[in-house]
Amino acid sequence: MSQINHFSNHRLINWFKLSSPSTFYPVAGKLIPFFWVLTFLFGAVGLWVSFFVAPVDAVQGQGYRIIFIHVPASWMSMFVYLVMAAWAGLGLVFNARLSAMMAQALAPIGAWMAFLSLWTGAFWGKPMWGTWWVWDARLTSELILLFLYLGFIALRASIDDPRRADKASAILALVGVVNVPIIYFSVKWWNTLHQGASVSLTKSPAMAQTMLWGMLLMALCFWMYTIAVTLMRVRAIILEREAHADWVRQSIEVKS
Amino acid sequence: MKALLAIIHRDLLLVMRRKSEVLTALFFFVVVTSLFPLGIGADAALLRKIAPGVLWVAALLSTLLGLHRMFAADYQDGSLEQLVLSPQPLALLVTGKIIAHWIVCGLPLVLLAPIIGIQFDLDAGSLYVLMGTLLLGTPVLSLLGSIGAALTLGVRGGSVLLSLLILPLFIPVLIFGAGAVYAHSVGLDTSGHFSLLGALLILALAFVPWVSTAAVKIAIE
Amino acid sequence: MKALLAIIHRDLLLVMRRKSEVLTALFFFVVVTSLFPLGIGADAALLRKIAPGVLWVAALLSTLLGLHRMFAADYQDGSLEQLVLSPQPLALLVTGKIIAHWIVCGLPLVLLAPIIGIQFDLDAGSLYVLMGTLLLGTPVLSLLGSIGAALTLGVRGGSVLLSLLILPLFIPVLIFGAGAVYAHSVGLDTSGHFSLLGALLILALAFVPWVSTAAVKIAIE
Amino acid sequence: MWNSPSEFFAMGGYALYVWSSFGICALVLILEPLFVRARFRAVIRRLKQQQLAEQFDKEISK
Amino acid sequence: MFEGLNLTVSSGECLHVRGENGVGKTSLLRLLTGLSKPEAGEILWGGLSINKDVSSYHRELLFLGHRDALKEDLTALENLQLYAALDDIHLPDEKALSTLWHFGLRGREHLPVSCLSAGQKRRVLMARMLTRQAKLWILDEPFNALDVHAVQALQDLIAEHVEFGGLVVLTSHQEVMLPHVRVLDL
Amino acid sequence: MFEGLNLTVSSGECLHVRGENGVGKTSLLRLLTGLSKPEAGEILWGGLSINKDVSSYHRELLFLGHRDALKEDLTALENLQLYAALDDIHLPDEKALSTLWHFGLRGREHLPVSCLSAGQKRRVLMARMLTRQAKLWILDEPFNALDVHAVQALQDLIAEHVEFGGLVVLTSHQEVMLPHVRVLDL
Ligand code: HEM
Ligand SMILES: Nc1ncnc2c1ncn2[C@@H]1O[C@H](COP(=O)(O)OP(=O)(O)OP(=O)(O)O)[C@@H](O)[C@H]1O
Ligand SMILES: Nc1ncnc2c1ncn2[C@@H]1O[C@H](COP(=O)(O)OP(=O)(O)OP(=O)(O)O)[C@@H](O)[C@H]1O
Ligand SMILES: [Mg+2]
Ligand SMILES: [Mg+2]
Repeated sequence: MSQINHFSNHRLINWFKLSSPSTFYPVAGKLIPFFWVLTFLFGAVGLWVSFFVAPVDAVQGQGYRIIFIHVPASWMSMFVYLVMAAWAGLGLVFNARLSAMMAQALAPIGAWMAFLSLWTGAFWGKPMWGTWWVWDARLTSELILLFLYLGFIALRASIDDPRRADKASAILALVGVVNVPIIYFSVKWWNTLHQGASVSLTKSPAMAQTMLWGMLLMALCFWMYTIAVTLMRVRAIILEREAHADWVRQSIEVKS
Repeated sequence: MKALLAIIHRDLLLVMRRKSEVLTALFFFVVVTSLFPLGIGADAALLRKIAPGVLWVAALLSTLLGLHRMFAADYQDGSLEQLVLSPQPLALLVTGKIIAHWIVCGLPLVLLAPIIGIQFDLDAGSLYVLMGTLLLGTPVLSLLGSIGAALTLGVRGGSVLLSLLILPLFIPVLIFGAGAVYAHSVGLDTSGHFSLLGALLILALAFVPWVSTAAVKIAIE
Repeated sequence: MKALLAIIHRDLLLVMRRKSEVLTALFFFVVVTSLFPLGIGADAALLRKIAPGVLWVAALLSTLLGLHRMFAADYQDGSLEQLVLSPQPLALLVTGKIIAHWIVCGLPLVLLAPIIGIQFDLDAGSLYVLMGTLLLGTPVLSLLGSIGAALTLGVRGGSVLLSLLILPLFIPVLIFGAGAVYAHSVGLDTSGHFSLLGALLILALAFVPWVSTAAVKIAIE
Repeated sequence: MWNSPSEFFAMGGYALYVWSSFGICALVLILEPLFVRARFRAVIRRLKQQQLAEQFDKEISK
Repeated sequence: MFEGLNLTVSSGECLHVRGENGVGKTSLLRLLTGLSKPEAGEILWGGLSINKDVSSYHRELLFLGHRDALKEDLTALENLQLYAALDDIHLPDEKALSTLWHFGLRGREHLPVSCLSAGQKRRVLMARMLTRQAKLWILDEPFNALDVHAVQALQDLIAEHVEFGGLVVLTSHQEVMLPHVRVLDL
Repeated sequence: MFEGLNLTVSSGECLHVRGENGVGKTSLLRLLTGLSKPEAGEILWGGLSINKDVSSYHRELLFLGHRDALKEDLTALENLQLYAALDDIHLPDEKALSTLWHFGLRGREHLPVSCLSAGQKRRVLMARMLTRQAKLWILDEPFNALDVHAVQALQDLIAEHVEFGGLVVLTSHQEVMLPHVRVLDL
């Protein structure tokens, strides 16, 4: 089967230059260091701001500093899902293998981000709310997001034929995307009756400018990190799936 | 249209041939709901409080249970290929299979729910609301479930994977369904819940058959 | 003995080949337990009260879910016939399959239960009791389940019928298991529950493999 | 803002929560690229082995 | 998988695809039915790509694969009738019964298919071939599990179909004794 | 089903059971293996009823049915090795590999069986026949789905087994070209 892949592959190069794995592979390789540098830059400044510039919170004391990783992780977990679904959809519509590979590469990092959001949230909740977990809409929706990621990964893993796995998981990702806003807005209708104890920073008088900056910088750091790791993973996936293609055999890494 | 009826007839005939199958989804519903009083204890006030949630979760699980069979048997013996190759549009046949599934797994739940509800000491009003939400909600479950059933075709361990994929999608239905019963029991208005469930049903009816059809085609290829 | 290890190895290898399968029973457990708060609402005191029941029912259901596959796949592709025809005593092979099932579906539940318990706001002592009861109880579930799995072999819609047959048998385990956690939380002694669970386990270990073996032979014939 | 390193590490009494959050976060974020790199190298190694095997095959057939 | 494969089958012809195990016969037949899509290249029917007007292509197509595609819980007769309903063909009871009898299933038409032997199941499929009224037959190892009489009956069926202007594409490891056979060796 | 059937097969013989579809060949073979029990009558092996000492009868028995009995998720090699472990046979890696190669599966020994074609799966079974070291082979339509070469290889295998004092009982709708064949027409 994979032999066919590489025959048609050569024909496609002229049409979509960058959408062919063989051209994208070296480009990605060159981009990776660039994003790592950005990650460390934003990370260093962000951490410095979070720990040494941002003042103590009036209500929560030093404990609030978890925000500097909690919020970026939460944002990225949702954003990555949308991007993943978009790539998967593109792959499905245009039958483009690279798009499907991008979706495949994004899923694990998205799942990790969701996990981190849950973990840091839980370790924030314990001192602030006195409990690790409440069944509040936002927490629940994040948990469901994690399940959606895991479902996507599990479905991919259980289908042997990669092309079929691409298509099937793309359908799942797209259906899941419909679910995200539904769950997210369910805050409105559900849980209005019995809200768990919740402390909200945004409600406290003024969110210090420096805090906001720290959060934004850390969010940028997470963003760049996600891109870097995704590019690394997509390269590995390309090699795995195009193992029989000529360009892989001739590429420098494999040769030397 | 004739083809739609033909496929529904075929699926129902198959279910009837195994008489036990008609009743098992139902029995599962009954058994699961009766497990809770056993596990939790017989405190009437507590039971009444958790009744909507338990009934709806049980409905979810018993729908889930029969879901895998929706396409799997046909896939394994090669009939699904023949359905794909039939001159009828596949989406129509898929819709037929979904309807048959609902008649076997969803409709009986709606009819049985009040009896279980009485065991949990729900009042008449709550029972009506419960039946209403189930009537609107269970078709959505069958519809959404068909996507999962089609996606996990031919995947070993598919029935377990299926529940993983599909339960998160069932959650909105659960929230609005159980929410409506709860809202009624504390004297709030339930029309919001109902219209949301209705909207979900209409949306699912409009889109899901196409999605499932695409998934079936992918599985066959 | 070598044959016992060989069959366990084989079944675990099969599960590992589908990496997702190792985790799905587990995920199902997590998802089902999370459905309840969604259906019932987020009242912490209420959740704490129903936690033992919900966790145990979820354990029952997730054991149930993978149960059908214990013999069904081997039956369908003809491997089970070959196992019956192997020079090893069949009871040994059946025991091996039950052990493999517990390692995949039971053991992870024991390990995961505390994390779910925390979400239901259980205290440390209750969590220990919960793990202990699951450790004794889940092997009984796998053992009893194997009877059902063997009896429903080759019956279409078997997995649904299976749950019907086997859930009633699971009830004693549920009652003692959830009962122990509840007893602990109200400060009562739990040793009685534990010794009962232990007795159930020993009885099941002594008799079930023979019963399942007989059922498998009947199914093959 | 911090008067001593020990005060910094105490995090105003929230040390457990803050540091386990940041700790796990760092752990995940560091391990993840390492895993990916390991996977990448494993692919490269396999490809190289395949190429060697093919070369041997060719030499033998000559 | 297949490169440079270019062939035309015309009305009144039978194409016998041969080749060793695993050479791709089944894959080729599935491509022809449209069940799987070619990576490159096209399959034409009456000058049109088969993906253009799927429904009318399917109306003229009958495919029998490795598996029987019969519902084991239903009787031979019910299986035949349900397929007719789905294929949009009018099939009165007497005609269905007489076709089953024709293939030696007299007395077994009301047995569930699960109680039939391997060869008897294939005979039910032969009955379907006769009632289906399709122009193009695609048959994957149709002679498997059939005894000598049944093989003869099936060959006659195919010969007649070809005689009346039908097309047949089949795979088989056995010799096929038919007029108008073209052999394709993969 | 069978009445007055009384036959003895002795060492170095091959029994070819023939008959029309549905006459009861498969049922007879399953009786012989002990998978189903006869309504009346007995099946003896070495003078003893096969139900007396099941384990040692099974040690000498190899049965291949209609279905492949291979785990689709495992590779051909793993399938072979796991069967060896269950059959209590020492099978070193090299021997397993060389047997698979012998049957034309070189390069496919590490593919999951689900990726093999119908005939390639049967070839894995042939490899098992060679490694199993059983005295009595009971084979239900073993030539199904095999191409000409493979049929020849299998016939050679059977001939050799019979030559060395083994017993073979098989069904097939095709002619079997073997010395020492006795035909049983049901
Ligand atoms: C496991 C527990 C938790 C989870 C899953 C979680 C999840 C999330 C998610 C998904 C977001 C992004 C959504 C948005 O920006 O609107 C978020 C933001 C946030 N979370 Fe959490 N959270 C958890 C616990 C907590 C706790 C305990 C606190 C504070 C006491 C907290 C405070 C915040 C704040 C302040 C934001 C930023 C909101 C904004 O300004 O946009 N979270 N969390
Ligand atoms: N799902 C799959 N994934 C990868 N390779 C496959 C898959 N199915 C089949 N193959 C390979 O494709 C090739 C062709 O298979 P196909 O089933 O078409 O063979 P065939 O000619 O029908 O053989 P047979 O006579 O044995 O039925 C085989 O070499 C097989 O190993
Ligand atoms: N489970 C069953 N219940 C009742 N009758 C059955 C059952 N299985 C098979 N039969 C009947 O028993 C008879 C013998 O079947 P068997 O499978 O042994 O035939 P066979 O000789 O192997 O035929 P083939 O050449 O078609 O494989 C058939 O007439 C069949 O209809
Ligand atoms: Mg084939
Ligand atoms: Mg037979």
